[in-house]
Amino acid sequence: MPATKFDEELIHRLAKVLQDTGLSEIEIENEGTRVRVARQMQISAMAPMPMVGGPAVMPQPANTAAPATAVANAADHPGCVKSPMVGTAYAAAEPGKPPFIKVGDKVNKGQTLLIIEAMKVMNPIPAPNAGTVKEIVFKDAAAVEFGEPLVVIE
Amino acid sequence: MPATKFDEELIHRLAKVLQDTGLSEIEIENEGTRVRVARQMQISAMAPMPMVGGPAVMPQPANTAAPATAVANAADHPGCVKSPMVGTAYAAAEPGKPPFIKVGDKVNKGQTLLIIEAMKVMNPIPAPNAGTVKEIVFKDAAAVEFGEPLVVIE
Amino acid sequence: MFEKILIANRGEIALRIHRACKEMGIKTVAVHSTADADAMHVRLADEAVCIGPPASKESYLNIPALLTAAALSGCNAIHPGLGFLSENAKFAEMVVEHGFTWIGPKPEHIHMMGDKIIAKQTALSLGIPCVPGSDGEIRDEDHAREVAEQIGYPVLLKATAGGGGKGMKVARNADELRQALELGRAEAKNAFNNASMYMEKYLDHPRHIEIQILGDKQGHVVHLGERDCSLQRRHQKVIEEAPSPALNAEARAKIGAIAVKAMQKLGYESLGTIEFLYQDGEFYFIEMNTRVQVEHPVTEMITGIDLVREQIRVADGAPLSFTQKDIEFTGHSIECRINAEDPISFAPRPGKVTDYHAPGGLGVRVDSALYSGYKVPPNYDSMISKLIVHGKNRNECLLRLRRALDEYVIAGTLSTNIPLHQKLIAAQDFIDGNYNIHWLEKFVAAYVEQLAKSEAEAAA
Amino acid sequence: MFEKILIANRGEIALRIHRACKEMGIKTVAVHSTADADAMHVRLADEAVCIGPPASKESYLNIPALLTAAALSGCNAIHPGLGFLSENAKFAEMVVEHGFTWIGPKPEHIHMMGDKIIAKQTALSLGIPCVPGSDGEIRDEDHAREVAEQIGYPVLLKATAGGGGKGMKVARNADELRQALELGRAEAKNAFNNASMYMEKYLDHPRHIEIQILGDKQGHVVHLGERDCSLQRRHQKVIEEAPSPALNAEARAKIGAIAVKAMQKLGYESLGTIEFLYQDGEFYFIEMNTRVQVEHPVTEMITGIDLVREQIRVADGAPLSFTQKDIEFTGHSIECRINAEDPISFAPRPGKVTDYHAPGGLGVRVDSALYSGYKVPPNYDSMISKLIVHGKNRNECLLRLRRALDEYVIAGTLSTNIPLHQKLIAAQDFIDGNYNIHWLEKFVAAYVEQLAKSEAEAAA
Repeated sequence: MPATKFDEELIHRLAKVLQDTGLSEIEIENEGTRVRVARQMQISAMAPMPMVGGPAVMPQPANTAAPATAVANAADHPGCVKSPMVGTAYAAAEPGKPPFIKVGDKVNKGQTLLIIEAMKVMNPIPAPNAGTVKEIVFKDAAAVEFGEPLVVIE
Repeated sequence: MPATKFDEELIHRLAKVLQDTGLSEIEIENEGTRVRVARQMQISAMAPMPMVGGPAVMPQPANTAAPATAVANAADHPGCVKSPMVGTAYAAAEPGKPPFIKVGDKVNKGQTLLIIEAMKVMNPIPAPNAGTVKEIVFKDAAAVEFGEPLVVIE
Repeated sequence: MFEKILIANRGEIALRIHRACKEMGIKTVAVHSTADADAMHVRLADEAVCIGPPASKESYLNIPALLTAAALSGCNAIHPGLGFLSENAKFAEMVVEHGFTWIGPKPEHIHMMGDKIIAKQTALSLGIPCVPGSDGEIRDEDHAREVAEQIGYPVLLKATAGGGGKGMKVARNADELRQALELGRAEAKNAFNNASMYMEKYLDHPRHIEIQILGDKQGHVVHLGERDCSLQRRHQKVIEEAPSPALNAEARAKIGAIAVKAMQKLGYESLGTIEFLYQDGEFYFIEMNTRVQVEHPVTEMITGIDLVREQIRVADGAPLSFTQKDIEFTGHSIECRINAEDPISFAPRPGKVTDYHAPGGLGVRVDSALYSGYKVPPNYDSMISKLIVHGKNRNECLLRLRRALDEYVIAGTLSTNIPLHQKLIAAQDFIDGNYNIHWLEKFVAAYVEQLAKSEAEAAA
Repeated sequence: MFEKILIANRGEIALRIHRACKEMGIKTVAVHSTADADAMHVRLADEAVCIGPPASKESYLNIPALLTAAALSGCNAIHPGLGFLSENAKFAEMVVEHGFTWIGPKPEHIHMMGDKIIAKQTALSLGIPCVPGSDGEIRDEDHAREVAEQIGYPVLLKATAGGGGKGMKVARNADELRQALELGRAEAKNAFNNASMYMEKYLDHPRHIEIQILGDKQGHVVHLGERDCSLQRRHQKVIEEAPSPALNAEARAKIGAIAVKAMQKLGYESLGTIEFLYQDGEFYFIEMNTRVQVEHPVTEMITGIDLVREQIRVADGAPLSFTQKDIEFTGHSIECRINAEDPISFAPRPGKVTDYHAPGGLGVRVDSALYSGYKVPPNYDSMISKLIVHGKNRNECLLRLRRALDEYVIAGTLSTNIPLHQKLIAAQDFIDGNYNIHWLEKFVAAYVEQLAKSEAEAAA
């Protein structure tokens, strides 16, 4: 049996990609050579129970404004402004008007970041502190849940 | 049967890569050779379920010959002789006769340690190895389960 | 039929409603507080919306949040469940104003039955039997004597401004009447600065028996028999059963017919429960609940009718799919409310469920949102599960219930009242069906004393 | 009544028997192999005895160990469950010889029904309809033609010494007969060195319908209607339902009466099931099972009768507590067998259950020994749970079943056939009740092909 060669560097790189991308498995086949790497996803104790099995089982937040991972990162940020209510987020005072903020803007404490409409009432959402807009997580005219990350200010 | 060759070095290396990268599986196929290594992840926190709650919930072995802790210790001993059957253990050939063994006795391989009666058949239980009787766990004329520790020989 | 329903509730009842919806092909939207993000109703629903922080006032009682969630998720109807906003007539009105269907009775009926005085007047006008008493204030001792003789002893004197038992006095005969009136007046004067009293017939050993009603928007009303909910502790039901060990078919048919006639006259068009005290063969109206009840499963078990399904159907305008004569009562059913509470103090004891094993097998139903790994939040009601058992007869039902309770494992950092239920269903009076609304308080007092004693001994 | 019963089985059926015992106030002794020390039936039983190593032959099939365990634990009776020793007449005899009560029929009846030829002869002599065929060997082509015309085409030629489909040939008409006989003989000669053939009527689209029987030691016998078990894969039942979508009340009463009369004549005195093929309105006896069946719960759900309880009662000599006319069939019930198996290869896939959530609510029954943290051992049958659902009618039952399957979570290192069940119950033929014993094989073939294709696509 000839010594099986394998590209250790490749696997390390794949592993990093796996880590970075959050994938659980990569398989590469090239001219008779196939490499597959996999990573077991966190099953750790009893975090959100992996409800595999039924189709209707995965909880689906009705209104997700942005990709889950980005939102999760934003939510952990100490400067994250979260939605105080269920409603529809608006970036500008009126359609066609310029948005209240854009990334990189300096904002003062109390300055309106966006508006959330609930029950036909427009609720201005103020900046809790002065700072710089690092990230805008919400999408204009999309629904937001209570506690959903909206804007990150540093 | 021809000896199956394999690249031990390769597997060691793959295992190390697996360990280092935190992967759970690596599979390599090259010119008709396929190697796949996997590592079971610890799922933790799933020890034997403590069935507290109902009264009838704790499994109660019908016939426990000795206190559970002593039995558990004996069972872990490499020289422990376990019951090969369900039955009634007898220390002597007949009531009133001296017991086959007592603690401290030297026994030869094959020497009868006790008798287990099952279905009116007397089954002599032989010493699997020569040694000294360190502990007698069974009680005379008491029931024993399959796999229950009987005698410890050192 | 509705395409999507928002379930404005949590816990086992939210799951119960979800199940009915799924069996009807209706999509569900769960709403939840941040404390309930991992709850089973949230996991199983087709969609879920976080509506507020743990405090009920800002989440499950937050009307704007609920209506906004319903609008954003495109729901056709809102099911209020029980508790929370289920008997809030204003919420019901707003639901309708915002273009959703309210899965419940007309708001005017919720309002009517939510006011004790209007409810009793309505009941009387509909021919529902009420506790007889004075038509208002007792003027003096002579008047008291006159009314007492008319309604029969024992009688209960109550402060018009009263509450919490203050100013309440029982007179068992004419001799006791004067003193009762004087003492009552004095207490009432002290407590409420108002000495005015009224009189009712006193029931010293009543059972709590309630009649399940179901009406549609076409004017059809049926009753689904009674539930006996006499086993209460501090006005909280602990065990319910159907049928009642105290009623026969004739008595059932009679009170059922009265209830049906009254509800038809009222134009009641949803699920509802008329609660009575029952003593010496007579029924006395207490109140009416205009929503699904915690104990509705015992009725489902003996009739085979899915009450939540029917409630949704009639809310959508469908006529009842059966008539009174189609309803048959088969066997016997008992429900145990499993609470996360301290066995001695009865204080809530929420926590994490590390090991969970629900009983199964023939005739056993578990309505619970628990699972292994679930953390019961401390913010809400302590009821975490309902164990409902059905048997061919009451005896089989009791034996099955004992078996199921013995099998039920809810282990972790919480504690439950399963041991109390085990004791309770082994009590001879319970086995004999020989109990009234006072029985459980006495039983629990003795049980707690015994438990405290053995704990003290164990500690000594 | 018995004080203590030894349950000579494992898994969900051991738990099922345990539950019946507990509801009768009978103590239980669980026996188990070392692989099953953590099993639910062991945890719940009053006593447990380890009888051997994992291999069934040395534990659950180990007669001396079982009898010794029964003697040492002081049992009065032995319940064999199903599979393992449940249809071993010699074991039944030994149980009785050792002074225990055997919870099952007379050993002679087990023996009789365990032999295919004797069973068929007995069935014929008892007036049970059988597949018509030659009274023994087919002598030559003329004889074959004569018999075929008598019983009607299509006919099936079978090797007398046969098994496993070898030497089996179908002739759909007279033209095909000669070749079928010749090919069959050649195959039989090759396979068994015996060319002798016999003939039976060939059923090309039969359903598998079985009649549940219950007899006592006083000579009373009743039937509890039928179960339709046509959905089979490699002769393993996958889904069972009662009543059969193919039978009406008249056909049920007719075959039921035949079965009852036959069993009375036989003096059969326990639970039993007579299995038939059913085609074009006619029943044809296959075999009789002299024990409780995996699918007994669907009968329990529509009759409200606890079959295991009754089985224990009659074994103790109690007469049946009901007559034929007391048995009413209410609603519809379906059972799904949940197996730990690979979705494509159907190979067993046991493993550890890390997350477990059993469906609950109205009309849902789970018979399973699973719990969160349980490790399904690789040593035994792959069936790990039975999901049984009841509804007022077949449609409600189907909707409830869909809901319950969607709710069922069995996650971990094992895999289950829940996805197959979900697909299966959504198939139009199943919804219409339009299936026979060949239907599932075709459905599964298409399902597996689809699944393999989508996996390949996902991997590409």
